[in-house]
Amino acid sequence: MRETRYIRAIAEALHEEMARDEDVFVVGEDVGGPGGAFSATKGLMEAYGERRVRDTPISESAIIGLAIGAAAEGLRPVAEVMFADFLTVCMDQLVNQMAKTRYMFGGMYTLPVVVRAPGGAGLNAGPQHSQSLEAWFAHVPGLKVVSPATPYDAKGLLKSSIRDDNPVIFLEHKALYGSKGEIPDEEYLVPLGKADVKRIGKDVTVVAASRMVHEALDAAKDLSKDGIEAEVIDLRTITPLDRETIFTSVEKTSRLVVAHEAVKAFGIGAEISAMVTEEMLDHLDAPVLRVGAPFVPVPFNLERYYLPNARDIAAAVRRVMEY
Amino acid sequence: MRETRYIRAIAEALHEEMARDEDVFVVGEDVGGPGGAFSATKGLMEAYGERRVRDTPISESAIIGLAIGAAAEGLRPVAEVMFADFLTVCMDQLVNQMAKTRYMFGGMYTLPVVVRAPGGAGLNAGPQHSQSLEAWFAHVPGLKVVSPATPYDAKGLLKSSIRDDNPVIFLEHKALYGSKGEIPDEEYLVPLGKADVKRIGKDVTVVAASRMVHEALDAAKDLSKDGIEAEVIDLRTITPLDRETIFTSVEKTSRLVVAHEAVKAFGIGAEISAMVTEEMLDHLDAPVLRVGAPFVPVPFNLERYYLPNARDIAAAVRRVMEY
Amino acid sequence: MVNKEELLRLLYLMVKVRRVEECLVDIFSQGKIPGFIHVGIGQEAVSAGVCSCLRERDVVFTTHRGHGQALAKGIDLNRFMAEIYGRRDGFCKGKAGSMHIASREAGVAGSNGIVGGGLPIAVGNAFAAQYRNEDRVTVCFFGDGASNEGTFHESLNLAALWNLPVVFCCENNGWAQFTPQKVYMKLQNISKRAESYGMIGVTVDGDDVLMVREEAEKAVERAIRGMGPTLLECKTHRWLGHYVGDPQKYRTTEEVEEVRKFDPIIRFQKYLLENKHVDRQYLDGLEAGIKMEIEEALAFAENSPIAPAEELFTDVYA
Amino acid sequence: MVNKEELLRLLYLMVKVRRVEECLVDIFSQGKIPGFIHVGIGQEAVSAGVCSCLRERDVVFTTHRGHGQALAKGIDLNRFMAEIYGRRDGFCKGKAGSMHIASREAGVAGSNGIVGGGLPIAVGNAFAAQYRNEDRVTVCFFGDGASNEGTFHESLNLAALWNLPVVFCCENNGWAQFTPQKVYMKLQNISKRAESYGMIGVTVDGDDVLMVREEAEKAVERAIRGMGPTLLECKTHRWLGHYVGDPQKYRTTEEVEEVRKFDPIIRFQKYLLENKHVDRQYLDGLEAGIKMEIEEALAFAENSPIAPAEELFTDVYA
Ligand SMILES: Cc1ncc(C[n+]2csc(CCOP(=O)(O)OP(=O)(O)O)c2C)c(N)n1
Ligand SMILES: Cc1ncc(C[n+]2csc(CCOP(=O)(O)OP(=O)(O)O)c2C)c(N)n1
Ligand SMILES: [Mg+2]
Ligand SMILES: [Mg+2]
Repeated sequence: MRETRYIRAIAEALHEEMARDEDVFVVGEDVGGPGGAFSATKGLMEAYGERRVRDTPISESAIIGLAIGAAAEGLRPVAEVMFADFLTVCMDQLVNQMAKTRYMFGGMYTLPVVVRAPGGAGLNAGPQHSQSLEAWFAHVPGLKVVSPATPYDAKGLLKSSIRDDNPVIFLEHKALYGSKGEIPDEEYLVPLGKADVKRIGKDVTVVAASRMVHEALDAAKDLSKDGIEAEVIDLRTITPLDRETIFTSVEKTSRLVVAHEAVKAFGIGAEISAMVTEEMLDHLDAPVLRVGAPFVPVPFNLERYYLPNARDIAAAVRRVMEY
Repeated sequence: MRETRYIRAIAEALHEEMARDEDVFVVGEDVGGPGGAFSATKGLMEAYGERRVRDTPISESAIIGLAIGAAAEGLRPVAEVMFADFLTVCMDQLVNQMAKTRYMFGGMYTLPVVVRAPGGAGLNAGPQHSQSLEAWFAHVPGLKVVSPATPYDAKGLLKSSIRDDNPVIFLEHKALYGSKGEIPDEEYLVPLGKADVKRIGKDVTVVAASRMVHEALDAAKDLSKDGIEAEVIDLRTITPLDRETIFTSVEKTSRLVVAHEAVKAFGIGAEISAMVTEEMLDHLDAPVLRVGAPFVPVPFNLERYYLPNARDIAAAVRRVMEY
Repeated sequence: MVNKEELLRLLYLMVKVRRVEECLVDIFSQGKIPGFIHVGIGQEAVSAGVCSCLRERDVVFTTHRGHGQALAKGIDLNRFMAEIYGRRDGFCKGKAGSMHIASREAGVAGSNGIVGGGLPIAVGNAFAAQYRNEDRVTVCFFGDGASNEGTFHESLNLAALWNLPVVFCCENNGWAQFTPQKVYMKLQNISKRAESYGMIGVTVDGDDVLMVREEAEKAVERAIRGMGPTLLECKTHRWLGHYVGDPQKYRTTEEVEEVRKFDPIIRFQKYLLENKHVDRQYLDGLEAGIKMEIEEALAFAENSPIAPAEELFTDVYA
Repeated sequence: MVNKEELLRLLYLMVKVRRVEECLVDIFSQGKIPGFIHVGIGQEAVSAGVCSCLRERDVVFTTHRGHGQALAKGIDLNRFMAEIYGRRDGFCKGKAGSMHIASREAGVAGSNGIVGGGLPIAVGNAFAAQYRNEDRVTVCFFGDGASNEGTFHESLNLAALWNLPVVFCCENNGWAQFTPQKVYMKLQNISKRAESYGMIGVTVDGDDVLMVREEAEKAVERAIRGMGPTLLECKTHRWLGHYVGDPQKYRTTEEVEEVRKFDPIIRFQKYLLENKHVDRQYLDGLEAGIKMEIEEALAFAENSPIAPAEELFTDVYA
């Protein structure tokens, strides 16, 4: 084991998969030279050359279309979109093309595309560079949506995503890029579609994704002082959603809080809440509470009021405990 | 009162608002001559001329950008996007620009834009011409989302949307265009943000939107034969969501089914279910059930299996009644 | 020079495309086909001219008005027809319909319901050929209207930059749905836009199949030789409405009649007759053969079962 | 011809923009400004040349590298600075920051964080002027990199088609973030792309403020007279990295030094000195005045309160 930053874990995954499979290539803006805006692809150009590391014009629709067309022919593109907010610029290619190609053509095509994009606030990057849009993509059949919270998961999930034969929207969190964590020296994969119990607890389940996993863990530590033992589940993959891990935990705890950074209204927390109450209403000792951002764009200057945090999660947990 | 088709009701709203206010103009592909793909804008060119009825190249981003820029200067554009699926092509303009302009610039701008787009399946138009995407827009602060089910509401809501000082995504349902309903001869408005109880009942609440309102009403008729009296609420506006009308009804019935045509997973039903269980768990005699499309794209040939219908709603209601 | 065998093949393709589409208009009007369809009657010289110089392994991306493009590329008529009927034996199990027909074997990568949506994907297809050093070319069809979408710009720019083996074929029929070209763009020749990308652009009379063929051959040659993409604009005429059933109130009956004088088939037949490549009897024989082909395809399609409900859930994920 | 008063104003604008941005680099490096900022040091002649021929009621759309554009258009420096600090007295109450500064009074419609995102909106602004028959012009700034986005194509096409009173000003600094122009496009002169839309395109030396001014005047004139839009490309140089703090590993120290020889301010000062429009003392006085302006603005910004938490919830809906 060794300590690695989240961004380096991603870079490692790319390096390893490119070394393993000649069909894997990387495409995006500035992905050569300095390795993209956040240096996730640093070193790839030196290692694999211009053929497999493709710097493009600023044309996100062309980037995604390129990936789709190449993947349909059997290549395994990893496309980078510099900020998740820019996925809007190529939304047709992602949703009407990439997600539907296989179905629309009756299974004729297989599309092993990974689209990497960093989302999330926390860097004062303003309303057009800070959004968390996973709920949109989770609503689109044909896509898988992945959202790692730790370096370990980032590396293992990215490798699995590259090997997966389906289009994957791989949502990194830019405020986590510098965060550190242990990863094994030997190769490993983290399977898609499996949530991870990041902390075992018996009193309440907290389901979280991406950066909110860390806030949930902080909250859990705090709650523990008051004798409340929260089980923290890191979704890791949004679709396919790991219903089982969630159900199993809630069966034990009978209480659920869901936390994500995206706007609370119509976010993924709604689906998880609805799903759990649908299936196990009588099991619940309290309403499912959701923690998410308020219904406002991400302000440049007021992020500290905007971002949901450990305190909010702890407060929600206390409310369900006291219910 | 007189009987009018949904599509004519929309055309009437446009006519009346253009007559009333010189700042209202219509822009989109083919909106002149034959009045767009579905003839919603028919007759406007004759009545208001080329200055106020603007046929554009096939360039949806330019259309929405045009609307934003013009609205910021005080005009009141009504932009048509031919199918709701094509909103993906101009998603940046809708989400990063239109929705955020007011907030981002600290209230400097007011954007009275209406973007009309027909969604929904039922015409065998295939996966790229049949989607229901309201959940995406409902997740975006700064937008209002409207979705009428009847000619009466279509006209009244469109007029209100045009007069509203905020960007409105106005989602029509193309399979409803030919449907008929009564509308008054005199002018009227239907306010945004107010759901409508389309049928009064005491046993169960069915919240529905757009075409599913009619399926819910059919289901209610059927259920009534078995002595189950369903209250059917037509959301009409998705954001702002009329929480009060929903809560009031569920307080009475203690049972809730939510029906929409969009894919069930991560759809608007999730938000409504989560919201209701959050606030009134102890009031519920059964889990909130959701009726929506399966997690697959809309097939060309298998729509009859794909589309949620009155039978599905009735079945869900029976399940909550028997719970 | 196009040899006699090839001349006859061009004729065959054009007549076949015409008759198939006439048949589609017919059966659609009878309510046998669900959804809506777009036909390119009058535009056959473009598909035939371009696709006839492609090999099986070359790939075409077609449009919503793409029956001709797919047929000229050699897609199997039976399964094509079954797809339009939405039946299980269609190329896409009936999930696609007229607007999204594809066949891997025939090198028809599939048509798109999003105007301009296929362009970036075609670039990706050509990229794969270059990446793997495959000797093949990609052709991407699109309309005059589509040349105003942002994807047109991004796709041609990228293809030119990377010198990809692709031909962008603009089937310019002068209309985008109900709106004539002059209303929605200032330029007349869309091929002019090639210069924005440092690409070669050519405009030809798209109703003259031999001219289309000639320029297409050059473009394909350039692509395969690593000399980069071409924007080939073929000016042609849309005889019918935008979709089958379109009452065409936006043009006069005279205009609708007028365009028929450009008939690329009559024109080509005249050429072949004058040059004694064929005689009337040959033409009759050809028509008869195509008629039987189509009847067979209709029977195949109509006998093909409707996909079962379970098919709703397949093919979403690999 | 530009009269003396205007010459001096050009100098003032350029020096002011330079000094403000130098100051921003400084205070950003001291950690006083949240987020990230992009400066256009070395590109001042473009903003000054273009904006100096605009009237108050004319409107500019700026970019992420838009401080110079906003300042040259006459935005108030105090509230500009407060915005960059994210303070309540900023033009946008601090919600916008460096990347989205706007001011209605000054005719700065706001800058955009989405490359190419402002182009369609600028077209809408010009449309409103035409719709209401207002005597004003819209200028939309964007970068060389942005000219590859689909929105560039759609926007210029529509503006040309409708003959809208807008000038598209491409501030071509040869770089899109970390990638030089030659890597991401084949064309050298972006103004060439104007032809795709039947629009006039011009390329000028963007480090020569008088040439920029001359061509900008003509373009503005055309726009106002109903002669339609212009694509005005100004070739200039980005001295620093993409964002402040960018280590610029993608270019050599020589290259970084090299570009400074194009200094538009030194060049213009030389011209003014040679032609005896100014002397050294004047230049010193100007610098001193600007320094004080900036100090005042810094004090204003730093004394401006941070917006209260309630501001989070305002301005979402009208
Ligand atoms: C993004 C998008 N916008 C609009 C449409 C609706 N639409 C379908 S075909 C068409 C006209 C296309 O014109 P052109 O590209 O010239 O092709 P043609 O129909 O003439 O073959 C339009 C506007 C669409 N399918 N996709
Ligand atoms: C749609 C979109 N893609 C990518 C980016 C990231 N990005 C910001 S600035 C920039 C480079 C822009 O280059 P150019 O247009 O030449 O402007 P310059 O920075 O040189 O002034 C990029 C890629 C973005 N903000 N928006
Ligand atoms: Mg056309
Ligand atoms: Mg640049």
